[in-house]
Amino acid sequence: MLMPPKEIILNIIKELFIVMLLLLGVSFVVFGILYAAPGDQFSVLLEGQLPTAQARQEIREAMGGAQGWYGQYFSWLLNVLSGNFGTSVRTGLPVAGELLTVSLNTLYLTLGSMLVTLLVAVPIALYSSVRGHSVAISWPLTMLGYVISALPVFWLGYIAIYISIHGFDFFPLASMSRTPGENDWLYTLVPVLVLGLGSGTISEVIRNLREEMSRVMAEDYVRTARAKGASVWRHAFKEGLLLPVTQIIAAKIPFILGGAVIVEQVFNWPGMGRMAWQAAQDRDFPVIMGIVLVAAAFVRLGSLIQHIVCTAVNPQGARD
Amino acid sequence: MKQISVILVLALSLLGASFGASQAAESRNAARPTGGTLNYGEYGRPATLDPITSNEMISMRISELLFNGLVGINERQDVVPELAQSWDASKDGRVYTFYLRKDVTWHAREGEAAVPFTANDVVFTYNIMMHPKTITPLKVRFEFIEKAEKVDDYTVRFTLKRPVLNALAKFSFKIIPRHGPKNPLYLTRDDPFVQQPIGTGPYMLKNITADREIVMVANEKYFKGRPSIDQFVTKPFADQNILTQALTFNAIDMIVLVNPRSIAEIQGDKRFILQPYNALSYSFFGYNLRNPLLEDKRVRQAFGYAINRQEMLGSFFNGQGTIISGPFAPGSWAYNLDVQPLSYDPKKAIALLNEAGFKQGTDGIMQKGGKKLELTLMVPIEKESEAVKRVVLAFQNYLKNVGVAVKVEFKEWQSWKEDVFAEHRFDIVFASWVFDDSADISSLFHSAEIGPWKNNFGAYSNPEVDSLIVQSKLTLDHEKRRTINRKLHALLASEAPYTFLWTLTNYSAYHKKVQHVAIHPYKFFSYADEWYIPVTAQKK
Amino acid sequence: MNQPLLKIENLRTYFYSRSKHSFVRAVDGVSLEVGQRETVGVVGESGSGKSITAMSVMGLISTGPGVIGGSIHFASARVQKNLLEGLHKCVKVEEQDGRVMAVSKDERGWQKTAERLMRDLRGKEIAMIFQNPRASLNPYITVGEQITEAVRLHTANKSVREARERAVYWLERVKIDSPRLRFNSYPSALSGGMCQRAMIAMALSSEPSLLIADEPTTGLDATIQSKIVDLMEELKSETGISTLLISHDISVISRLSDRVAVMYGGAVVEYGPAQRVLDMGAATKHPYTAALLASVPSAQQIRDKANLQAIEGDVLDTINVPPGCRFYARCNQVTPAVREKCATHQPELQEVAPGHQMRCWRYAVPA
Amino acid sequence: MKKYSQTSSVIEDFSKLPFWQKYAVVDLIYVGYGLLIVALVLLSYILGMFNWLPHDPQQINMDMLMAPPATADYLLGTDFMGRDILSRLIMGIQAYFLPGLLAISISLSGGILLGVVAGYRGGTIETIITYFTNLVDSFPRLVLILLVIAAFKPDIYYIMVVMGITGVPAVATAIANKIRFLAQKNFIEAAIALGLRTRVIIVKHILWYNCRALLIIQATLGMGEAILLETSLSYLGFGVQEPEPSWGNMVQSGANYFLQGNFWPSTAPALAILFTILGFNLLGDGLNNILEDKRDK
Repeated sequence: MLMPPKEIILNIIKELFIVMLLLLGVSFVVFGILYAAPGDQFSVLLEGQLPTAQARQEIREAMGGAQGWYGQYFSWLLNVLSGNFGTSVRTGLPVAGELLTVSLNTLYLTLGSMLVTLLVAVPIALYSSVRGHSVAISWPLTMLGYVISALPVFWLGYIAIYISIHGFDFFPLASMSRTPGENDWLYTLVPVLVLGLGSGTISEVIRNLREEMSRVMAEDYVRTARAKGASVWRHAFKEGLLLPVTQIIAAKIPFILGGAVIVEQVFNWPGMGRMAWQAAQDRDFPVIMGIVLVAAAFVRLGSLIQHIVCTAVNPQGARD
Repeated sequence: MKQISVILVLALSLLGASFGASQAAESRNAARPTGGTLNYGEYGRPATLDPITSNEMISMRISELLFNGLVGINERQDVVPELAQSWDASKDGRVYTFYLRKDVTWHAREGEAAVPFTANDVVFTYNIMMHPKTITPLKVRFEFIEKAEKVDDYTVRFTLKRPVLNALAKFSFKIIPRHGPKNPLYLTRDDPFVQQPIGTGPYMLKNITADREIVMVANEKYFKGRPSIDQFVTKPFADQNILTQALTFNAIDMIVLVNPRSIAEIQGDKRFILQPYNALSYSFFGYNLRNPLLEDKRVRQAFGYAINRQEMLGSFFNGQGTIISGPFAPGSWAYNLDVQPLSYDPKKAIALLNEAGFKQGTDGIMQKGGKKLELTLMVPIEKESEAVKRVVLAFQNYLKNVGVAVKVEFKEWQSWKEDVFAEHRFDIVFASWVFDDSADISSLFHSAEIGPWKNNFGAYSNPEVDSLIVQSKLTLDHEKRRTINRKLHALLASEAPYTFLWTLTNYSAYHKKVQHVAIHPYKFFSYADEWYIPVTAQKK
Repeated sequence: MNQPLLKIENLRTYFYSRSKHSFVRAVDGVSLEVGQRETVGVVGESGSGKSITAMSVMGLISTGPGVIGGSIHFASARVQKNLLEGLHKCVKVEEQDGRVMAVSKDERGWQKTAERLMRDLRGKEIAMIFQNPRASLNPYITVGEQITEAVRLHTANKSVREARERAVYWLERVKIDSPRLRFNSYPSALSGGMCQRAMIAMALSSEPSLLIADEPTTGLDATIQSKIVDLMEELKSETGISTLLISHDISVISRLSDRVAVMYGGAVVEYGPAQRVLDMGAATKHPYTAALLASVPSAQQIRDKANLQAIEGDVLDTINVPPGCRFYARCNQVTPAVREKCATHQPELQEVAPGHQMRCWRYAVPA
Repeated sequence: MKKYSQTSSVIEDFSKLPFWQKYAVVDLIYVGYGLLIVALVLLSYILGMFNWLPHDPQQINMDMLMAPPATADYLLGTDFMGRDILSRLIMGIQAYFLPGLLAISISLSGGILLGVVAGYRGGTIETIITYFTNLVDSFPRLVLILLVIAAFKPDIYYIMVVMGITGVPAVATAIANKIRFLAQKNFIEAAIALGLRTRVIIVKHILWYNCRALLIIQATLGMGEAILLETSLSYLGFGVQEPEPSWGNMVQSGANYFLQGNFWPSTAPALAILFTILGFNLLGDGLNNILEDKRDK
């Protein structure tokens, strides 16, 4: 079933290399944007001081006068590689440390919401792939999927809060550092639901999965499976479900992260999104750059995992 | 709404003090139950927690819990002993000597013994505050001090450059420990101390969570006696609507500053107390006099007549505030009640504009010498504070009616500050000042304060005003000074470098269970060590 | 008297073209018999409905409306039943002068009953092998595992090890070299011929009483084809399994089948003993069969390089089936005597010799 | 019960069939609805352009703040400044129209270029392009936009440019795949064999005949995304700024009163967004099914 681990390892290494390459590209783009920005943001960034005129002046002197963009880029890149993302202009805290905790929170949120998305989308997709589109149940479900993902996420969040307050009489404030115990997970449930439903991925997952499934269901080998009285699902699972799901999830991570920014605002979720917003307000470049890098890393990680699943499931490139 | 704070020493408060003078610490605590936690919500997240580098209200409030000054100012504006138990001033009023308490210790860092508080710390604080590399809004306010010296471990002497009225009160600035900051010379935001400060105050910083949620615990060794409430927790919120909901759902016990639109909602709720306090602040439209269109004071006056303050205050802040006429907060003794706020009188506005040589163009926009009266109004972006939006939109609307085209431009907070204070790229701003000395407006209108990152961003320069300001600074006699300030008020009102709008009544909302709450108008938490929560209400 | 293992009667399988908004009469009233230990070949051009017939027997028709009538009697040692038992309840057919105008079908009900009827037959009693073997094997599972699955599903060997052994045995049976090695390889690593062998192994591994071979050699190159045919011939003689062999390749049919049914346009036009039906020289011959045979090069023809006649005209349009003989449009043996009949009336399948039926007015014995 | 029925006993020419019989009803409904929405959007764009509105969308009415629907002559009520919601809804389209088109045209043109090159040339260029698309895909759109905002200023056009660029990979890969598919079908060789010039093959035979469905769909989806994105940014305070109306900042400012039970001011624009985006997506779906005629297979 599984391919020899050696191959997998090699594959992973190769992929890791590509990931590194892409992240390097990301860092360059980020730098470019910042470099193009009006005012001398970079000195600010490297120093982590208040962006006052004289502070900048001092820094420029400290950096030994005019230093070309490449100089700045590499000095920054080296810092980043050595785990030093600079210190927040606003709080003066080292960004790296903050990012760690905060990005974990965002990770929980994202993973949770993915789970929700799948739990909703997969059954609908499978059902309508088997029963066809016009069936009385699958059609409205699909519609519902569309409708929800066509609503503004934060407004959906407000609705969710309003309902949980006036309907269930509890306040879904996701403040992770609440005194432990007292069903914390319940509080985190609502934001996760909102992101999972609202991030606009559901309808796409449904659409994509439905097509894949019905395509695979028409495959000859599935027919063979039926002909020999074996379970169709068992045979269709890998190509019809596992692969597309991992694929689409990996592809959707950026969108979900985007949605997380909003949901974190609404539900006071101490994640990267909130931090990014604050940073944008304060032009706190070290922070926001760090966040972009970490977010990109998440995305690449997702596709890495997808790639691994793909190779593990699909040995010797049986299909491509 | 975000506030630029001009913090000038001598806090002056009117409301808020809802109880008598504080008795001696010991007897007091006997009466009150200890224990319980008070979670209070703030809109936004505190940056630094030390009293020196911090420059926004959230941090200020927190440092009020963590630190003490040499002296404090009680609700009756008397200077009261804090870290200094007594003091004396020289005849010429240029030398002040403080005799410090001997029973004060700094919060102990874990693993370390509590270090006693001594004169060294005071001198250290002054020096680090004044160091050129230290970035702090305080610096400008202590230029009058010449030097600070340690006499002995428990005696400090301050020498002033010149005698100053009410100088004593200015020594309420917070003292930080010498063993606090890593860098003994100057304090920047890179110093770990600004995030992990230790002080002498009633509460000690326990920890800061990922979300900058700040947990403070009672200081057992507080020299006024252990505070009643065990824990203060600052919960930062990113969404004001949610903040209000959080209160009504007991996720928090107190909101420091209630959003105007939520007041009605909380008023209706029996569980909460809505307490007004006057934060010696006012809102205004400030003009950039570098723009030739705005040079003529008649134009600026016209704007004053063109807008209907009453209506705005009524429909946007459901009347919670007072309309003002001049540069002093109405709470202040310097405020000149004889000067009437400008009335709403569009005709007069148009008349004034015509006087100033502007004629209505075909497009209805006033113009002079082919130059249209078109101005940009710079406003900092704030997610939900549509109170700001409302005011500026209304302003735009009013001015349209008198033929002035105003372009509203929203900018995120930092770049707004840069545009207004550093680059001076604006015609009009909508903002508000917060004072703790409503009598000192020197930094706002004195021509010496023109320049990048200085407070006279509108470049208002008027020798008469300058001299009045200087006089008022130098005069020691309270009555004389009062009359000077009244003049100043009248003059600036007619000169209209700003269009003065109103001071809003701030509201704090808190759960009934919190008792004996007194709120200091500007510092807010000054009396927090005396608040308490009955044992019955202490669960969770 | 041994009753036939499989007895298809008047089977009708229609499809529906949404865009053309009308029925495709893929199988239109087919009747066939497969006796015990007998191989029946079904031959015809592509689109003649032979594969659909096979699929209908297997109950593999998934697009609507699918099978709408007829009966399929299956009688093996273990099972005797009509594979379409009770299904007529799920279908309502509205006809208008012999032409189906509307079909309303309770898909769910049909599916349910069909699945129930087929549950203990698919793979166990009736096994099937398909054309294009590569695509018919699951690319994500090793060949061995796929065979093992069949074994465990349908035979007494339940334990994995036994089943694996059995699978290897079958791989040997179908002459795959170094079977133990192949056992663990994925279909993508096997040649088309090997895949087909594996398919056959998989089909036989459950020891069914009927094997349906749907174009088993199509898509393989000539040498492989003959090898596969050899294999099937051999297995047939060894196991004596009864087979329904579908192919458009007359040579394959002639080598393997005892009886042959010639299909055209969804109907059987000639049905009888192989040697009679496929005998070029036979006196009574259906024009279509004749044409088919003529289109295949015989050894003789190859020697004297005679040129072959392809059948003129196009395959019957199964949507607008003409009222008369289905082959009329292309028939080159229409005599003035019968022309009028051919054009207007559908000939019946009639016995022209014992066990030899034909659907042609020329040989119609006046009733 | 599922019913299949044949209209007449013999159909000679299927192309004579009326179109509503050729395709599935669902798709036709989808497309119909989608087109209706598109028409409405265009209409309101024109209305807004010439200011043919029930009220001046900027006109503040202090004695009529947050009026419920159908008070006085405010059909949809008023917002927090007493401005007519209906007029602002119609006007709101202006905020999206050109920026949205900008975003779409960027992602389409970029996507087409890269896609064609990748699919048609293949080889190293293709791998390079793949890396590029992966690179772009690595950025979470909203976060990237926050960075851009911080670096420059919250301007809808900046935002839309970013959106356009981040939209390129989707289009590119779709087109590249299409071309590969065609190549498999030896379609391209055939065209070359016919002696057609490359330009003709690409533009006419590949893009026009085979990719138009795909492109139309991408365009409609793009418009929808533009609207949602602006809405999210408005919530963060970085969207289209007052006094200019946009559906986003309308929902945002209205939502300030949502939790106090005053739903209407935010619900009205939210519904507008919902129906519009739904329209775009369904249009995409329907067209996809019809032009590729999926359902028949």
